[in-house]
Amino acid sequence: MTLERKVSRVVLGSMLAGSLAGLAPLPAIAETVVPEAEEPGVMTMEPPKANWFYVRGGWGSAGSSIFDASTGKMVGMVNTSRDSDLAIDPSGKFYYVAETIWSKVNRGTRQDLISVYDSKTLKLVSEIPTPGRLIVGGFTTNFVLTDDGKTAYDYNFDPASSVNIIDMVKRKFVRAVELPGCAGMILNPGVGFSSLCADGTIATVAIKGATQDITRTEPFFDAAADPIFSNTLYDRKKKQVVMVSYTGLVRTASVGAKVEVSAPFSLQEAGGMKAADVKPLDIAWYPGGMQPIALHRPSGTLWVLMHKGEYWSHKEGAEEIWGINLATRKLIKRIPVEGEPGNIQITQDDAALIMVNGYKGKALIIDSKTGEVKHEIENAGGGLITVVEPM
Amino acid sequence: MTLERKVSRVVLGSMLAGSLAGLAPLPAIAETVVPEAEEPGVMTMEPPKANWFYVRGGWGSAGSSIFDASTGKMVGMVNTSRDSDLAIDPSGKFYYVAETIWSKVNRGTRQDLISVYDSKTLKLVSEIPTPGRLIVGGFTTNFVLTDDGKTAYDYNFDPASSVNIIDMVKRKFVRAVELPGCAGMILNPGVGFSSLCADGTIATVAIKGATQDITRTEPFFDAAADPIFSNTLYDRKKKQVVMVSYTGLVRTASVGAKVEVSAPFSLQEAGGMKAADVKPLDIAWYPGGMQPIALHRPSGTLWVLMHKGEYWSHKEGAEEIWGINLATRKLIKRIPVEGEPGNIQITQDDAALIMVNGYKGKALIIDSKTGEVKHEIENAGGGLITVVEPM
Amino acid sequence: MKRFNPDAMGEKLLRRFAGGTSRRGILARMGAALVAAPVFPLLPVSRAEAAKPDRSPEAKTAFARSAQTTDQTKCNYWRYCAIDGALCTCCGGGIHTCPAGAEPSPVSWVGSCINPDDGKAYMIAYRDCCGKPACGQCNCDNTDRETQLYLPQLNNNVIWCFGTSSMEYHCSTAMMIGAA
Amino acid sequence: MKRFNPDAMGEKLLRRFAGGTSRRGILARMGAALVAAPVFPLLPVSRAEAAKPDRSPEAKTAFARSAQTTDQTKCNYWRYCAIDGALCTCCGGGIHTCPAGAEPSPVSWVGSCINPDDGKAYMIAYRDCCGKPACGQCNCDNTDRETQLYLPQLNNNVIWCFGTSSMEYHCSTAMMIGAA
Repeated sequence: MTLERKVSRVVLGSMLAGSLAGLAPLPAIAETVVPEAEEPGVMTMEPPKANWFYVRGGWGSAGSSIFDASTGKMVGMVNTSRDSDLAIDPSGKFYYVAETIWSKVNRGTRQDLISVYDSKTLKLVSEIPTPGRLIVGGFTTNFVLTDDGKTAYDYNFDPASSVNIIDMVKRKFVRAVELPGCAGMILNPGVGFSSLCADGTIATVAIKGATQDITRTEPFFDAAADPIFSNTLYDRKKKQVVMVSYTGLVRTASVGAKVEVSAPFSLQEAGGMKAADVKPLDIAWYPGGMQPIALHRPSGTLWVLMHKGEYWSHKEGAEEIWGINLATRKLIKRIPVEGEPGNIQITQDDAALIMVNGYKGKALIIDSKTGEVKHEIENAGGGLITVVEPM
Repeated sequence: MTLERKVSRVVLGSMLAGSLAGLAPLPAIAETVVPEAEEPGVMTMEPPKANWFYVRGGWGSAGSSIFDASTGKMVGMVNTSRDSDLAIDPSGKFYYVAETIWSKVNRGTRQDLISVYDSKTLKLVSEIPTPGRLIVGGFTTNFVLTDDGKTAYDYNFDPASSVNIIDMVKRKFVRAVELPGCAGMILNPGVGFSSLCADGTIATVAIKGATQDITRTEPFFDAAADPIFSNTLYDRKKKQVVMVSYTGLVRTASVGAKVEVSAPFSLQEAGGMKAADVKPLDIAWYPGGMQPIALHRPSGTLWVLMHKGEYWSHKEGAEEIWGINLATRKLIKRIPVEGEPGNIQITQDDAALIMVNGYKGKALIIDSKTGEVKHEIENAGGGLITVVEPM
Repeated sequence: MKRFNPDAMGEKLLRRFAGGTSRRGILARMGAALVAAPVFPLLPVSRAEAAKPDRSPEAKTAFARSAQTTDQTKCNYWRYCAIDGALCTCCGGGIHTCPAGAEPSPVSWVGSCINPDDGKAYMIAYRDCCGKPACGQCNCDNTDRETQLYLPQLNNNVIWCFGTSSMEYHCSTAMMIGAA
Repeated sequence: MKRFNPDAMGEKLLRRFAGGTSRRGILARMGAALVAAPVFPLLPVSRAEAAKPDRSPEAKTAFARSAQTTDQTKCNYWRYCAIDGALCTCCGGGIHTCPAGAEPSPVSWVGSCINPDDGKAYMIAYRDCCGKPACGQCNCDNTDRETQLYLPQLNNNVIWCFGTSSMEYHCSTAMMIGAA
């Protein structure tokens, strides 16, 4: 059914509402001059904009609300069923939702698929069946699109690790790649993808038609003692990934056939403090949350949710937001924040507006330059925040 | 699969968890004497008990938590998908859930059915397809079982009113009865069911095999000006329904081939106050909430959620709970209550424990005799409360 | 501005209806329900008084006394006197427009609300927008002349997503239908 | 009490496994993952120190310092040092028993927690109970030695309902597996 035909039918519905009233024998009705009855309609959206935040409603929620960072107003919602993953088509035409649904909600047949929504009408336009995916939600790296938007990588764990490769042009699952001991995807243009691994390496999966080569860096972190947060950040222009560990060690890595990992620096030392470590009883500022870091790519600024505490408090909400200049490795801004947020994101435009939220669902939009809270949004959603990334 | 076989497989799973550890090369493990590894199991429930409250999790929730009124502890949960209706088999063997589910959660094929759960294992044992039902939740009168448990009436509105008759022995939909201008079901043993109607009557549907006769009382209330709350209360022993209107008029009606409605009395007058009316600006105590009344059948006491306000505040939460002796038509107890609850229920045993909850999900268990708060339960659920009814 | 003529509207409806739509089933059932259902006044006055509804300030509900006509994203906007749910105006939609991707229900519940600017009562259709998860913004529950399930057109608990491709509730609009 | 012998346990597992169950697929995949995955210590000490884990009071986490051994319905019960979710003990289940109608997952994530009574570390399997809606009672999120997705056995965000008939998450148990 086309959109136009739907609207005309809806007008008919409007008449029905009128007729309900008409049947009530109120003499007053026929005698009164009134404004012309209104007709229902449906909005269309603009394509994904740089100053939009896409906010998941938290555990069990079925939608991602879209907020305009400049006004703080909700402009729409993408259907994202429980524990699904959202990706924005680089061309701006579609939203892709990797999801898992059962034929009888809480039972029945499992169906894994990528649902394709038109970005203007937000209507479902296609469903791409896949062999499975990890049902977890809350991670940006479990469903990623290549720069040209032609390929999607969808992480699976069942409970063995693999990655499903989907052709987004043909809208067809291509094949799965096993990825033992690693999880999530870091884009690696022209090569395939890379992943953080339990042995402290980054594995690179070079896709070559129907086969692949897997290579690994030297071990550079201790996955059990000082893990790197899975929600790594990728800069598509610089072809660089930014990683932060539980103690606050910041590393960048340039991707390619060979991945080069930088020497780490300490968030705390960047602020003139003693580096934090893994020992109990040592109180320090630590990064924490589910989505504890955000990257303003145009300025190369890393924003980190920080809290005071002991080690192994890596899910704790923030008391401050720290801004780190990645080039100079210096702390350039500390913004106190209310509500113990666990997720942070930043718009990739010059406005550089930060959004943070916490499990209670309240979101704050903060000017990263001044630290000023521009908008407070109740019930915005307590989950992962997504923005349009510059290509 | 039998339960026993499932358990044995689960033990195997336990071994796997052990083996995970075993594969990690920690010398300490093999050298240490440790308690015998535990094995997983699954509880079974007692049959439905008189001192259990079944509490819906509120809008969008998928479960009804069962709380023991004497301890305030949760003892289990019945799967009740969004806006489903729960009924307890009078024989105590089953829970019945009238529900509507889509094949793809937020889209796909609609399926209306009654799901049958064993009351001891809480496992799904059967599904009975039905032609449809009203998707609303929050009403006790939309899905009811006859005293013998052999017949269920399931209210439908699509948007015309009808009632689906289901044979619960054969677990089969029998037929639908049209019910224009009326909604919900009041049990009417040996006859069929009765319903409140928009013309201010009670209609009685006398089921006679494949046909039915519909008769109506004289109009006795104004459905638009002073509506009776749809959540009426039925006393199976007395074959009597108790009804309360927005202004606080209490009526009882004895069911049968001919339904006899009592003269009303005013809740406020029962407490020695002026009766409330429908005029704005008059401040009075009014009943309010989604499930604003509860009936302790053994003692013939009606409990009502009351708040101070103006008329048309019938969804407002309570400041007090009023106990009314239905025989003497006197207010016998006023219990102040916190949290503006909108739902009330009472156990049908001598303990006569009240539960109230509000949309925030906190529940209170209150001794109706002393007014004492016995238990406060966070996240109990914000929806309808069900109890086992005496037969 | 045009004169609101319920009879003409009924005729128009019938003409369109005869033209045939997939909603025929819904409309037919709704029509049957209405024909069979007893008539009822839309304001809380007894039938004898229905011809002269009292619109004096003393007859105004608490909602009507505090209603405003300027901000459609607040619960106390005058048209919302019997709305229950999220305001579509806060969800990316408008006062009579669904947010993108949602589908307006062809049927609705109604309220009669007093516009404080002219002191007159208007009939408002609360049309649900369906097929998306709950919006969650600006949740309101106003209950002027809101009744129970046996008067479903005046009940705001029902999810009015009949005849839409999905019955999932997203938000509610408040369409001006005419004078009440 | 018996000696915990992981090798013997592996053999037992294999014997049962050879007997054939419908969970074969899950177990085979999990086994593959484990064989391929690098080994890792269960306490946050470098590999060189793994043979002598430091269990002095100074090495205790904030959780371990305040843990108790008497009330299994509280987040600070000692076994819950890395649990994330609703405690089954508050949902009608037990410390290693699912509430009625739920199904224990055959696989789980693990933690190593210190029992304050003997000061020793034990391995705890956090086995999710699946196939019912979220319990909602006693939600806890403790994170001692909890890691990220690439070490899934030590990550508590994953819904560990693999191999169950429904993957809906209800609550979590904390089973004693052995000394760590």
